[in-house]
Amino acid sequence: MASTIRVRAIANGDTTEVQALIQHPMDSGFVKDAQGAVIPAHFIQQLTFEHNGKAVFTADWGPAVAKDPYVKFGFKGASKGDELKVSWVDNKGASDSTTAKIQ
Amino acid sequence: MRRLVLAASLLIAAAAPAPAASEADFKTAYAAAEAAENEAGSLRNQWITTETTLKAARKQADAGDFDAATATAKEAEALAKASIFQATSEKDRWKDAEIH
Amino acid sequence: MRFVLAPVLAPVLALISAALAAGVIAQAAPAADKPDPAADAKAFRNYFVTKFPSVKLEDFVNGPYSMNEDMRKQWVEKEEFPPYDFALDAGKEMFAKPFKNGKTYADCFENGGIGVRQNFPYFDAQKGEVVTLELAINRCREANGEAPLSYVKDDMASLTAYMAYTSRGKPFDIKIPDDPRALAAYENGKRYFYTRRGQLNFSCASCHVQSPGQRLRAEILAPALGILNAMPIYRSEWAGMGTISRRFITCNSQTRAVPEEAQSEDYRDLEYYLSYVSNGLPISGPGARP
Amino acid sequence: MSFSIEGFSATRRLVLQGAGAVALFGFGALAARPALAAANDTYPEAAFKQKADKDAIQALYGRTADASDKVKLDAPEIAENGAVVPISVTTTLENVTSISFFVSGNPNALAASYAIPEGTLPAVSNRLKMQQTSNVIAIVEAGGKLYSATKEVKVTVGGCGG
Repeated sequence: MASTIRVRAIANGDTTEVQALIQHPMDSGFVKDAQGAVIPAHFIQQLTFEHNGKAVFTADWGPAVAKDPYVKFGFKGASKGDELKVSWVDNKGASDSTTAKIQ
Repeated sequence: MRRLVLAASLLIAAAAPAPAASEADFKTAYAAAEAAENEAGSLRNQWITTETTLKAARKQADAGDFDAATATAKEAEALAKASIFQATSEKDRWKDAEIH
Repeated sequence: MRFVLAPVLAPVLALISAALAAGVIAQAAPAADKPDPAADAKAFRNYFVTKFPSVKLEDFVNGPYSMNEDMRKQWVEKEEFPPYDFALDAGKEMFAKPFKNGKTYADCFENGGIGVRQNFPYFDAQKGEVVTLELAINRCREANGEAPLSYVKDDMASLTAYMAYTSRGKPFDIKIPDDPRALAAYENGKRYFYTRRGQLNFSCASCHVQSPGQRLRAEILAPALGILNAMPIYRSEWAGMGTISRRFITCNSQTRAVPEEAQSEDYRDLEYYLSYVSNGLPISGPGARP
Repeated sequence: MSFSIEGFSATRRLVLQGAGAVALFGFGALAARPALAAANDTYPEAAFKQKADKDAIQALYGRTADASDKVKLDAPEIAENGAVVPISVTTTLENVTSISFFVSGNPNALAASYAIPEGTLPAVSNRLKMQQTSNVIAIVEAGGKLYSATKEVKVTVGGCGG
């Protein structure tokens, strides 16, 4: 199965700009389906980016993060060709991870 | 303008009579509403509101409230007729709105 | 009780009638005997270009984002990593995957289906009907022994997203052959576009010709010129992808008109009309919309 | 009778009202408490459960924030759709350790909180959900202190746009 994670990490001098898009319903638990039943909350709680085994960015998310969440940040100290590991875990215990090459 | 159309619907609905209605009254009213809605369907111009009002009438009848069901069916008929009227009057009038 | 209703109804209908008459835009010229699509398209484009002199012609395909700075900024941010990205990849994969008989979508389309979105819909002289991209996709599937896809979202939206993507920048090139049936289909699409329907008594044109750029609650109405170029779209309102059929159905529902079936004759003719009058404007799909 | 003239988004509003009612259940109903991934901090469950922004900030940081013009919050005047509101923050403050986003009008105010270790730039963009028109608050934690920026974002959904 295709990864749920899209990452774009581009090194520009000393700074690497990272954008990620993750496929996830991010159900808030406040919305009802067509039959009027509440769709249970289902959302990513934690998202981590690691470079050389060090966490460079950690997100704690609640259900108010939009569906198919997106995040953008930047960090220093990486160079082209380095690997960036991205992983998430949701409130139901599901998880996914991927490794992207910094471009 | 759509306010007027809506107001018109309300007027019609308000005209529905109050005295106790029987199941037969409901059936007559419902059949008339359904016939009008089918006619609107043949003109491909049904309104969602008519559909939901018809459904509401059936529900009231199922609950044995024929007063309400009859009134609602009449309201549905009026809505269906308004949609028929809309389709008929738009038959050529749309050309007036065209960009030239 | 019906006798009570009749006298009440008459004045009410007269009221509606007056209301309808009052709302008519009086820029009418007498209708030509024979439809003249080329003249229509010219007038159509001219109307929007004159109404929005600061909008570049090719920018109309960006719908509400061509009309409002604040909206545009949100869109540009979204496009950095667009929400249709997943559908696009899924569509690419689906497009390449052979059917059970070994054939692929590429076998059904000119140029292997790459860069052809701008030619749809077209008039099929043999069948005497308008063929949209969605219809062609399902006919391709059926000809190869596969079940048709839903016309409104999911797989169909992913496939058309991919096919639109390979056609980005190519101008709409819709042809109306000099065939009375093609002209009739075009004319029917135009009729559908300008005809008021639903309890709210709106036509497509009420919103997308007379009021583009204006806010209807939070949303900025898109101009009809180029309105299909970005299809299919990821719509935040849907929290997902949708096809042209889905958008038509939603528009109808919003005016409280009972929608037609996806890919009904009216809808296909409407798409034919709207695409034709946007000839020359580039395909920009898939798109992201509120 | 439902002949609301404001009809366009009546249904939608009803749905939202329903959603508000459901909010009473809070997240107590959440079935599984996940084993957190190998992250270097724990998930601030309690802060995410708070309803009001003040309480959420208190639960997350244990203190209050001061407004600062060094925190630049970028959010639209009017959200094109409350389901996806692009919001970002940047700051010229030094020694930033975390950045958090709160939406005052949501059932639970805390939306997202980001740890900013040394070497990571103090700037984040993300997309949040907003249930209604309200303030969005960005908090930057720097040098052990809290700095905030607030902006109102209007949210109205519905209509025949698009």
